[in-house]
Amino acid sequence: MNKPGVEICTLIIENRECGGRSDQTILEVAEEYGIFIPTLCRLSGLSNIGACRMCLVEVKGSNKLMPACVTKVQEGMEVTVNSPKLAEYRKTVLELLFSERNHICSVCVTNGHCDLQALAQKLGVNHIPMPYIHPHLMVDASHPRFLADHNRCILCTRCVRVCSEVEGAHTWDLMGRGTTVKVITDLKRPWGESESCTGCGKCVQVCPTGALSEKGQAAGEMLKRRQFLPYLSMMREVGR
Amino acid sequence: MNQDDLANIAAQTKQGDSRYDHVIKVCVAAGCLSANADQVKTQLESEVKQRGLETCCKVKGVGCMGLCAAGPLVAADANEKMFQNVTPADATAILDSVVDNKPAPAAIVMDSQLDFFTQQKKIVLENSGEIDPERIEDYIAADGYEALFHVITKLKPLGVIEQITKSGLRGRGGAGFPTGLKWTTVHKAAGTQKYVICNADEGDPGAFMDRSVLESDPHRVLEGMAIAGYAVGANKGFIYCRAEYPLAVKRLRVAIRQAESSGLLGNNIGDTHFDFKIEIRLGAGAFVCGEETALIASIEGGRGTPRPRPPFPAQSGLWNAPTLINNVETFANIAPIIRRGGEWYASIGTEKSKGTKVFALAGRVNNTGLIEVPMGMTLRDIIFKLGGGIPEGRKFKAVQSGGPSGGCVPEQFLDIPVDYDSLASVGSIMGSGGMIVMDETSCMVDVAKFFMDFCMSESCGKCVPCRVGTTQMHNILERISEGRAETHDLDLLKRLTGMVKEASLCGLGQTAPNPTLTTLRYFMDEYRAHIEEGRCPAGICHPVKAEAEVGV
Amino acid sequence: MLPTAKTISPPSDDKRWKIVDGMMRRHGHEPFALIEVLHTVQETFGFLNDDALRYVATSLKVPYSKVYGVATFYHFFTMKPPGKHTCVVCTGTACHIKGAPMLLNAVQDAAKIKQGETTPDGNLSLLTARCLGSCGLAPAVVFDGQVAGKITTENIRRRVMEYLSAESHVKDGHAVEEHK
Amino acid sequence: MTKAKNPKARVATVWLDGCSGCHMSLLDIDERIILLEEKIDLVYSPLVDAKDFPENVDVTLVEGSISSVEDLHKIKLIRKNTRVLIALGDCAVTGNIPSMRTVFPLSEVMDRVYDENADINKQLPTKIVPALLERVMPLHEVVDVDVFIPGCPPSADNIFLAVSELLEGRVPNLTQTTRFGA
Repeated sequence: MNKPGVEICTLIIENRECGGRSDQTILEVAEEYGIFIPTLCRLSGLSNIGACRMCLVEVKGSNKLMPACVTKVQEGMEVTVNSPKLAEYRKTVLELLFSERNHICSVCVTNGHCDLQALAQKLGVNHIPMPYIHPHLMVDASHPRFLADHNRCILCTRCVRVCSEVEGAHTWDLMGRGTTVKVITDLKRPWGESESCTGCGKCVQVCPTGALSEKGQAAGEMLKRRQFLPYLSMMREVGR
Repeated sequence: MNQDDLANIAAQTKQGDSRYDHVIKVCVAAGCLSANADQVKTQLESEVKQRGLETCCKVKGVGCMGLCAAGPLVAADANEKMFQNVTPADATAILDSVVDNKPAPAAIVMDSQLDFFTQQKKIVLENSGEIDPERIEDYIAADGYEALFHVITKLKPLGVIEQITKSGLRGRGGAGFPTGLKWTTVHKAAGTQKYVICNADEGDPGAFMDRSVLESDPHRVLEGMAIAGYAVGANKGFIYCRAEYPLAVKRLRVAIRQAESSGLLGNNIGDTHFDFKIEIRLGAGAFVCGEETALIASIEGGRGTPRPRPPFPAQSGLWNAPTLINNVETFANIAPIIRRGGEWYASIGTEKSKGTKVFALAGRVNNTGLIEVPMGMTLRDIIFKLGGGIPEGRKFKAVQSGGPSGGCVPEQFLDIPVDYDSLASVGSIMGSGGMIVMDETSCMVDVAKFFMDFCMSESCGKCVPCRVGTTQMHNILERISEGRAETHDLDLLKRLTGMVKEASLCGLGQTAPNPTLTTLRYFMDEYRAHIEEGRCPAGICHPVKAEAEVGV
Repeated sequence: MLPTAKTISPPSDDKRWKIVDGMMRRHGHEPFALIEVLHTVQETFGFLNDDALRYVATSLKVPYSKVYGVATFYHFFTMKPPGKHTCVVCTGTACHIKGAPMLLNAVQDAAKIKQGETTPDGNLSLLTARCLGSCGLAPAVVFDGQVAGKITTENIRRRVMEYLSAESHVKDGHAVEEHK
Repeated sequence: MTKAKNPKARVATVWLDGCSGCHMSLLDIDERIILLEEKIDLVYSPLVDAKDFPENVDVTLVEGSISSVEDLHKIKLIRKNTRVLIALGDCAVTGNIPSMRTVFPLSEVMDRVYDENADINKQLPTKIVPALLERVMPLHEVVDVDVFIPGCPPSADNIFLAVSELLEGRVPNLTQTTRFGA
């Protein structure tokens, strides 16, 4: 059943003995054992990029923190998922994200259904210790059915990945760098004028926040439908 | 071409040069060129012609002589006579001095016995300032490509790697990873197609070692890459060079063309089965592309964003093939190591840092320029002996090594030996070799802000700690320098430095806090002066304790 | 479907597109040649614009958004036509220590433009560079492609005033129109 | 503390730049207000008459963000005179809706409100109305805050819980019962 070169490993995650295949990541094995590791840029069914740093874990013998979503398991690995340091860093990641753009939860279409908001609550973020940056960002309402509000974007690139990896349109990508990074459609034209967009709406459904939403929704009304993703991750599993 | 041809070219070139009584060398590296060195050269040539000295006197353009501050530089008679700050009008005086032994005006005479010249040990720079960088014959006459021939005809790949391992050479790009180990990993990696990449994206502001090597001795880098290709089993190499270095790119192009037409690059090198081709790829102004996975993404034609390692490029790099990435200076060390043996190289330097290191001395120091010294020389010797100390009798404050990834080392550590581990122990890094000297006219808060501004705008924006963390840290430093900060801002700053260092995805973010951390550690009094007294001790910032903004 | 390379025609009949075409051909129209080709476009036309990006994207079969993402990731690429003269102030560490911020201010005051901008008459673009590697000559400035070292605020102001006193440049139709 | 002499805790509530929704929510504790009444003295609040913020306040609940020089002045005084300062609701905790104007330059905001959108008497206020700050800030950007109760508005249960816990001498932990935007 296994591919050549793939071995079964035993490892310890959060003091529990776990078993996994050497082509699985720490996160995948942890999930199988019901051990919670917070994630944000990751979405099962899409490629993993290790960008948000929420899933950092400590691996015994390594002086670097490892992103659980891309780090493969190894025989004898000892993984710490929760430590005061990791908790502090995860909180700081969320605080930095809230400070970066204008996430005004109370008036957001995904208020109550937002991955960022939910994670902040779960990890005990109750205020943002660094000053808000307050960038001046636009809302793109040019698409007939969808809305892109850059104020809510956390640059996780789920939309970029789903569009290129699943839909095959590659309408979305990132422009600029550092603080000027933004998601764009085509040559940074309004979304509604995009030549490559198929209007499938997958980007909207995978978006963790209110950055991409369906039109006509009031605050708190936008529920994301991700039913198609388990199928994708299953196909991915079969494929490897 | 085979080994005999090579020997013939070397002999002929040497003989050709020995016909002349005087060889007058004019530095035509970028530094001196910007001070009209090319006109100096033209003037010298026409003066030689006018005096009918063509048969006994040769004027040639050479690479960097090191002391850029005093350029344009001219040297003659095996560097016994040296001239500085030369203008085309000085051509007559120079020829009078070289040919007729008349004393030249004091203003242009340079003491060739300066510590700056005599205290150096040149391996990487052995040909810089000696050979014409645009003539492959000159390089061959200086034992060039001998090592490559030796390797492909007499050594097995593992034999090459053994010498490199023995030499103790560590990566000169900054992190100091053992070169032999890296080569071994790529050699062992499975795969029929492998690549060698030369990282010439010298992005550290204040560092120009690689630029100088490429401009002064480009063939040395090509030879090092070809040897590496043979050792790891790669037949294709890329040089990823900054587009900001047009002269280096031009000379590399010339060198590659010459090497190809001489059969030193291409198929069946030296009539063996070894093929090796090199292509240049231009960077486009992104510091993060010095990070190896970002560099690979850039060569692949994409945004230069790094990805998490493992897998390391040695296992899965360019187009997922095993890829060896070393920087310019590392490759420049390879040929001499092969020629003279790993043990010879290992005899130079300190226990854990072998060989020599090229440094770019700049900032508030008299002799700004390029030096190569054995590892382990003290910072004090480098700055005060070779560097000639601080101008205008001002007081030394700190030396910044390692660029935006390094730290500011204060006076109390001037006697530490310069090697990878000692610099790390005081919070800095060796880095690629930039050394910026600062005196009392520099404000350390301003320096920290300068580097944080650099990291912020060079961050690729992929991971949150680096993208937002550097921005927040920069904003705090800006508030401090403008006098708008409170004491609790320092706590937030410290908290962010630790988090960004440990949680960032790549080296850029992981080292971005270093300049801030070291200035916080060694110059806290300056931070306090800004925050508590609204005063910048160096007079650079203009902090205003702004109750006005509060309005009550 | 994207048209094949053969049927894609350049945005204009400007002969300089042949240089770009040549570069793409040399790389077999492979997508990974994107950055090399963008370099060629900028070298040839002085800057990148939407038409050029669209043409390169279609020819190399790279998605539009990716081409735009790459063009804006690298600071060497510019989407604005440059002025007749350029003044690049090096803001590397050595130059910073030796007063580059003052040089920058001097130009900004004299020309009334900020870094990255071009004067309204099209005579001067003010740019900054991260490091020219001419640290031995700090502070360094590049005037129209020529590196000059040990620059003082007096030097730079004089040079900039010379550029600015030249007659207005917008009329001779450099840049945008030509590019299209 | 003064508990021995006066068994009732001195409590204040303040309304800065907010919509008063948090105060409405506070009133939504309904009959439980009687339980509180036995334990607290409401020494300052939009709901009572006191004009000046008193000294020696045990607990102050502050609704709203810091948007004007008056807010700034008040919060500093409040902090000075308060033992436990509670940021009540998203405006106090995050800046929330009032902070949405920070992305625009203040002069543009003023022009928009007092000039472009004004039907009569187009003029910028120069007196009586306190000057606005360039940036709208949450409380903790200006003073130390002891307890954060996010929510827009936080539910009456959460407010009641927070105050009751404090009266019992415990630091309330509300992270699992309320959040930004709740």
